[in-house]
Amino acid sequence: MSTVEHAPMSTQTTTTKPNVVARALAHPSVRGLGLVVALGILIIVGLITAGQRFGSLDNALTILRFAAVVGVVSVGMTFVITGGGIDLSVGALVALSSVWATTLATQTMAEDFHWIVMVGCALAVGSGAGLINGLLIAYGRIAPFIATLAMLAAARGLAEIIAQRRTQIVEVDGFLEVFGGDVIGIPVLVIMFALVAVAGWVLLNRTTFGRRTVAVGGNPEAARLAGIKVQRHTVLLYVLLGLACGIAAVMIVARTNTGSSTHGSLLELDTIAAVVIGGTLLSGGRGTIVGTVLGVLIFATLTNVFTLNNLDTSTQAVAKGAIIVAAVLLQQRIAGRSGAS
Amino acid sequence: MSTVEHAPMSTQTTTTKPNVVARALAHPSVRGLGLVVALGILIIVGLITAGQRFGSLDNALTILRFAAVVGVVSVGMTFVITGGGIDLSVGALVALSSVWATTLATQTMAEDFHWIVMVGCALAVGSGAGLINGLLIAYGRIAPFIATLAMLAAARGLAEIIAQRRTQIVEVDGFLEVFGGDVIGIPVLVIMFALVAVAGWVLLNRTTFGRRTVAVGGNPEAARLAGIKVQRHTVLLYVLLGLACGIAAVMIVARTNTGSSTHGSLLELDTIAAVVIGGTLLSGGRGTIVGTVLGVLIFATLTNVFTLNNLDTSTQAVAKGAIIVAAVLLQQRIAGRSGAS
Amino acid sequence: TSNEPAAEQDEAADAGSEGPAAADSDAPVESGEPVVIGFSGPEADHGWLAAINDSALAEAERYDDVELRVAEGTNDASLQISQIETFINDGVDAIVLLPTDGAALTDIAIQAMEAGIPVINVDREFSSPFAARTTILGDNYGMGISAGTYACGLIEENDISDPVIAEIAGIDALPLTQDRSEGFADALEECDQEVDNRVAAEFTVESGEAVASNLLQAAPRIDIIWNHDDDQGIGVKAAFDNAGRDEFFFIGGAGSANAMRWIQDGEMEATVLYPPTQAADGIRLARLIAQQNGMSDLVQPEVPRRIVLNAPVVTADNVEEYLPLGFES
Amino acid sequence: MPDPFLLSMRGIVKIFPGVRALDGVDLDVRAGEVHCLLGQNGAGKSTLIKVLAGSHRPDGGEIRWLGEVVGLSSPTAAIAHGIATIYQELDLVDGLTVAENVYLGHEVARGGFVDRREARQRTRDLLARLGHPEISADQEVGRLSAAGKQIVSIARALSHDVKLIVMDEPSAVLDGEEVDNLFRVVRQLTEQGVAVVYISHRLAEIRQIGDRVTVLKDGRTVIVGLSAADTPTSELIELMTGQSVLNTFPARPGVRQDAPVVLDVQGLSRNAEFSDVGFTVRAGEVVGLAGLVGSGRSEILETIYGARRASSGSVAVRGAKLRNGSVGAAVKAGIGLAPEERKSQGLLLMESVTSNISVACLDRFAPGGFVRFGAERSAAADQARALDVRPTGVDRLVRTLSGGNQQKVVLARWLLRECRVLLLDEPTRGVDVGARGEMYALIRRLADDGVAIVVVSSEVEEVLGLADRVLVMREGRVVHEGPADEIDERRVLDLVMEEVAA
Ligand SMILES: Nc1ncnc2c1ncn2[C@@H]1O[C@H](COP(=O)(O)OP(=O)(O)OP(=O)(O)O)[C@@H](O)[C@H]1O
Ligand SMILES: Nc1ncnc2c1ncn2[C@@H]1O[C@H](COP(=O)(O)OP(=O)(O)OP(=O)(O)O)[C@@H](O)[C@H]1O
Ligand SMILES: [Mg+2]
Ligand SMILES: [Mg+2]
Repeated sequence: MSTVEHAPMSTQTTTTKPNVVARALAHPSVRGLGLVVALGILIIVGLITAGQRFGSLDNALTILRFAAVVGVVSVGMTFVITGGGIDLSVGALVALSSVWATTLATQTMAEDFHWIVMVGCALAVGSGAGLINGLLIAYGRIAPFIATLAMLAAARGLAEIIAQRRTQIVEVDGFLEVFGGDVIGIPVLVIMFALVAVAGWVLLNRTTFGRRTVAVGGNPEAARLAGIKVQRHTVLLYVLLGLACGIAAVMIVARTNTGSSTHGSLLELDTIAAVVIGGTLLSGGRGTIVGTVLGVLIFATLTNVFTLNNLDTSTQAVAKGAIIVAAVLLQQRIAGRSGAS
Repeated sequence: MSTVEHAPMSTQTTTTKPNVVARALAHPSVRGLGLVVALGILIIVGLITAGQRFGSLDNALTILRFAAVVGVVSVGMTFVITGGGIDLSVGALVALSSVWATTLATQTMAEDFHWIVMVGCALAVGSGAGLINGLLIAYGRIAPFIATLAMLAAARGLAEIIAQRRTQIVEVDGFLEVFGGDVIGIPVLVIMFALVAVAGWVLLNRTTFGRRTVAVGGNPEAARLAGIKVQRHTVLLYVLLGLACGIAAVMIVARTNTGSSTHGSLLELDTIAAVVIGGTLLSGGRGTIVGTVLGVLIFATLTNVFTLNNLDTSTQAVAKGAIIVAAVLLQQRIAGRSGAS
Repeated sequence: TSNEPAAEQDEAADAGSEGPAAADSDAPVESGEPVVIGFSGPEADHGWLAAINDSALAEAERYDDVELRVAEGTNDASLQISQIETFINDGVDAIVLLPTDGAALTDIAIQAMEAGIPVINVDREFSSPFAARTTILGDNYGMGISAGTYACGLIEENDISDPVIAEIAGIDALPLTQDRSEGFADALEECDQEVDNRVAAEFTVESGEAVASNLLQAAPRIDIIWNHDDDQGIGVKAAFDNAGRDEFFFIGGAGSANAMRWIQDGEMEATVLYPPTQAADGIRLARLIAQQNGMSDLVQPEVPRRIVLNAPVVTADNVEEYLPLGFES
Repeated sequence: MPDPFLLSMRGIVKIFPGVRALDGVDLDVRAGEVHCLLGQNGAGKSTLIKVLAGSHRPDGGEIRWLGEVVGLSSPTAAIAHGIATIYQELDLVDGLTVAENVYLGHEVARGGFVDRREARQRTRDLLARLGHPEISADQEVGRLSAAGKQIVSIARALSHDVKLIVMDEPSAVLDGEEVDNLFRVVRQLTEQGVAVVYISHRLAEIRQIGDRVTVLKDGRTVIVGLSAADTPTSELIELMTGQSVLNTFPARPGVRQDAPVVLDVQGLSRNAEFSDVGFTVRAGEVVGLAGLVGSGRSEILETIYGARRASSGSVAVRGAKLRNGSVGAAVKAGIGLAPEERKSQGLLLMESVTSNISVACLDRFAPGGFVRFGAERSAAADQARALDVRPTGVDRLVRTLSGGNQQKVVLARWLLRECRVLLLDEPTRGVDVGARGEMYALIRRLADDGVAIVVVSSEVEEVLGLADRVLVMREGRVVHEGPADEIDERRVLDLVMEEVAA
């Protein structure tokens, strides 16, 4: 009898300590440690090479304002990728939403046109397109890569048709005042990014929806047999991302004061890169919002440092490639240091 | 004893019937049936809308010549994807190879410079860059998406630096005669594509290398336990694709008579799309060269039909999106019809 | 509006042709107070845009009182905006801006002006007159007009009955492409002709070759082809050679050195000039404005608000004269 | 003088982050013997044989092969020495055919080109030798049942020219007949002087086939080379668990006749797999499904659960018919399914034990959609403790658990979720004797609380011992239905093989 008592005890004593490590490692923020270091190094480099010009609050805000748009989409992308999918159409969706909303605004130039309508339109278009993506993937059983590639082509084309390949200039009063402005010195765009990020974090880490997303991405069959409505959940993920694209569209319109079918070009690469650099598994089943945000900030800061040192694009590209590799390797070493197998 | 003999027999009766179907379904050519149908429909549409202009031999050759470059890279990409990887840098590698080779040619304008050197250079550059990709992924343990994204940036940047952002015009005598010409009416480029495709098919389906590629992509752990050197194999896959990019570079140079850092832009999307449409699993473990070739031909024909009908780019994009979805759904229905569960 | 460029012709011709000529000949100019100029343009990976950057750099080189900050390279309005923000944060003395999309960068340009930094708008025009102190416009619409008018002339001379006219545009989503096509169509209207086949490439050699070879299949016989851009023109030309087709008049755009050589060798009919020297002019004006000088190089004492470079057609007759303007693709 | 042992391992240590999986293990294997490795779940058996297969690098200890000290640094090295391994988790490539899987890594090839005809032929021979000529060499492995896959991995091991074959719970997915086939092959091998290391939790099998026994406990060797023949089962159990005798099957109180019918299955059919299956389960009743592998039992459970679409027939819970092919409907009606293949159908390998247990009833811990981790964790911990999941600590990743413990986690998920109907497919697969007792007790306790339970097991003894009523299946048809205590093992086997007798 006593042996029965002891056996587990003994294993327990040996296990508990390392378990702490294991548990800690499982925690995103620590997996993101490498990223923090990378970002830190980047900032130091910036300060050394550009000094005050880099260190100024203005410059910080410039970086954040630039990061905001990519950031919002990346948060949405984190959910889709964690859920085992991918979306190549985000850039196109941003373009489409921006164009649709702004043409609506410019055409119905009635005085009583309120900017809320425009914003609503952008969000609706984004979510709608996301819904189509989701349905094609979940019920049409089309590989996410293909379905969203098709959407990428279609949405850009449609955007061009709607805008007649003209840049739509927005003159809706109130709109710019709201989204172009800032609250106690912090640009509204940055605040929006922050809110989206926080909401995303809570949704992914604290709600059943988030937990199910992880399950669906990790092992769809197991999730299905566990009673999760995998297909419906998948659709929701793409709608969510579509919504994020709608928000991003509003932000770009506020930033450029225009809607254009060229907005958000190659956004898909930037966002996926930020998400994956952040530590979300491209194969699904594991995602981290903190990592994504760090990934976005790293890329934004990188570009800024380049500009401040007026590097030409070619050199920038080469450096960017090298830095990405370095960052990931660094991240691994640090994770490895903390004892992951 | 007899029981031992019979018991399994009994299960046989239940299993064999579905098995026949199962085996048939497993066969690539049948999985590709839907694609053949899709291509057929496309051709019919072409004939109806553009008649002789579409049906002419010249036009067929135009389509094939156009498909050749994408095709060669797609065959290489099929291996990488089947092996569980992905490569976003193919377009950049083509650009780099083309630029490197052509600058070499234009700079060392000595009489004794033979075009073989130029071709060799292109292939070497392609394979070399592929090798770097492979090492980063297999031994550096960097996610393929990220590693090759970094390579994409770096290679394009490097190409621009080497070319000093000039388009390199080739005046190596002999080169164009060989690659620009045709054999018994068939353009050399098309012949090269055909050879690469056949070689790829044999390599994937008839050699240990091909079978191991499927294993590495389908279940790396099982492959490792079976004594396959997974890491080394992975490196080889990327070198192979790099080589294909080198070949494609030579073909583009022959086609455009130039080397440029802008060559092969967005080639990564076109190739991956063709491969996945073809029926190769993006998650790895299953690949078909036949399907890939069909996928490439479908896209090439699509563009041709569009142009013949003088569609504007926007409408083209929308149509393209719709057609991709339609093709895949059609493909599934046909597979479904053949009785897959 | 088709005659507007003509109106400003002489002045434009100066600004146009003198850029590079000066760059070569002039000895370093006497320096004034040192100024910092920020320059931002679209992604300049090759050809015309690269020439834009190079000429800007070359121009800046000539003045030891000019420090040039280059934030080059993007087709993403959002990124270019943050680059301009950086300039504003830096408090540069003047900004030369070639926007990826005029309208999209208008607001930030206005912010710069309000921050007391004069903005020189190059090539693609802002949507507000308050966004720039001076505007040096490449005239895309005018380019189309010139090409179209020249085409009409060809049809006249060779009295071609119902000619097949083809157009190979650049990146179709860009407003500037639309302007060019519109101008081309309007001009053809004058001699009641229209575009029979139109394809769009991406300013790259490869895309030029691809769309051209398909175009040749679409149109078994062509009389006149206008190709918007001589960079992609190299590919277009390759496609013609591969297909062994040369029955048509081949008109180009922008005026690369290649194109001009082809014209000399009679392999190309003409090309519509769209000089990449405007950036150089931009830098020069930026310096003058930043130093509160008048425009000593020009006739008037004051820097004009608006300079529109016209789009002359380069043909075998005048190619020698324009060759120095030709840029290497 | 030559070493009497083919293989001898001394003081093997293997440390994983979190556990000392092996803490000084010894193992001696003679040529031509069947050496059985016993131990509770998590004792270290699989880890030990992975060290032997060159898949894990040991952190200490010495391995002698034919008297020579060898470093088995890679699977290749082990294979080269003539050590073949059948792993506990079926490590096959779904995308490849049976023949390609069998010869993966040592393809029958000339100059890099696969000789497919030859490979196919040899594979057929191997499968025939295993008594499975019906498995086609050209079939994609992904389409085989769990059992089929196990056969292929055995063929795979035999395809090497070996001196030692290690089998890690090969019988877990096999039924009696299959096991007999396997043993026949094992005997052939041993007669040829090949040694076999055999791992199983079914002590009866040890008696049948084993020559000597080594017992592991918590990563240490309890005893080496015990004679299998003259060691009473009770002693083996005591060595493994420390407990003396186990009361295996709990008492059956017997179902009250007035107990309401909860699950009502009628004329259920699904094209090739089974046809016209009908039975009812009352509240508090345990119904067992016996039959050969491939008789369609898993398919029946999955169809009842809505995971597969029935071609005809109906399923009703408490009289309410369920929508065909809808898991959602089944779940809403209170049905739970513990699936057959834990890795592919059950587990979220990268997730913690907690989230694996709670995933099926997350809402209970999430008022308003926000998860309350405290409640979730403690509930999961209770279940884990009840099933004695080791090592304790519900935060470790399921990936790092031993096979049997993973199985317990899957079961714990469904025990935690209070269902009206519980469908258990091979619930005790790979679970050690000690824990089985716990499971049987738990299942019975649930039944007593009024849950209707259906159990599929390939161990007839288990079905008879656990169930109130048994259904015997053959080729997708119910050939017998009746109270469990009115039928014995022999009779069931006869029924299963009936047409043989006829
Ligand atoms: N990859 C791993 N990482 C961490 N711990 C592991 C890993 N693999 C096994 N372990 C631990 O090592 C111990 C032994 O596991 P092993 O699989 O050898 O047990 P086993 O005897 O095979 O049990 P079973 O009979 O259930 O298969 C267990 O505590 C398990 O949790
Ligand atoms: N994925 C599959 N594809 C095709 N046929 C399958 C598949 N899974 C099982 N089968 C077939 O369906 C029948 C039943 O399979 P299965 O072995 O699951 O029955 P079972 O009675 O549940 O056996 P077990 O005792 O292993 O649960 C068998 O003929 C098997 O070959
Ligand atoms: Mg085990
Ligand atoms: Mg089963």
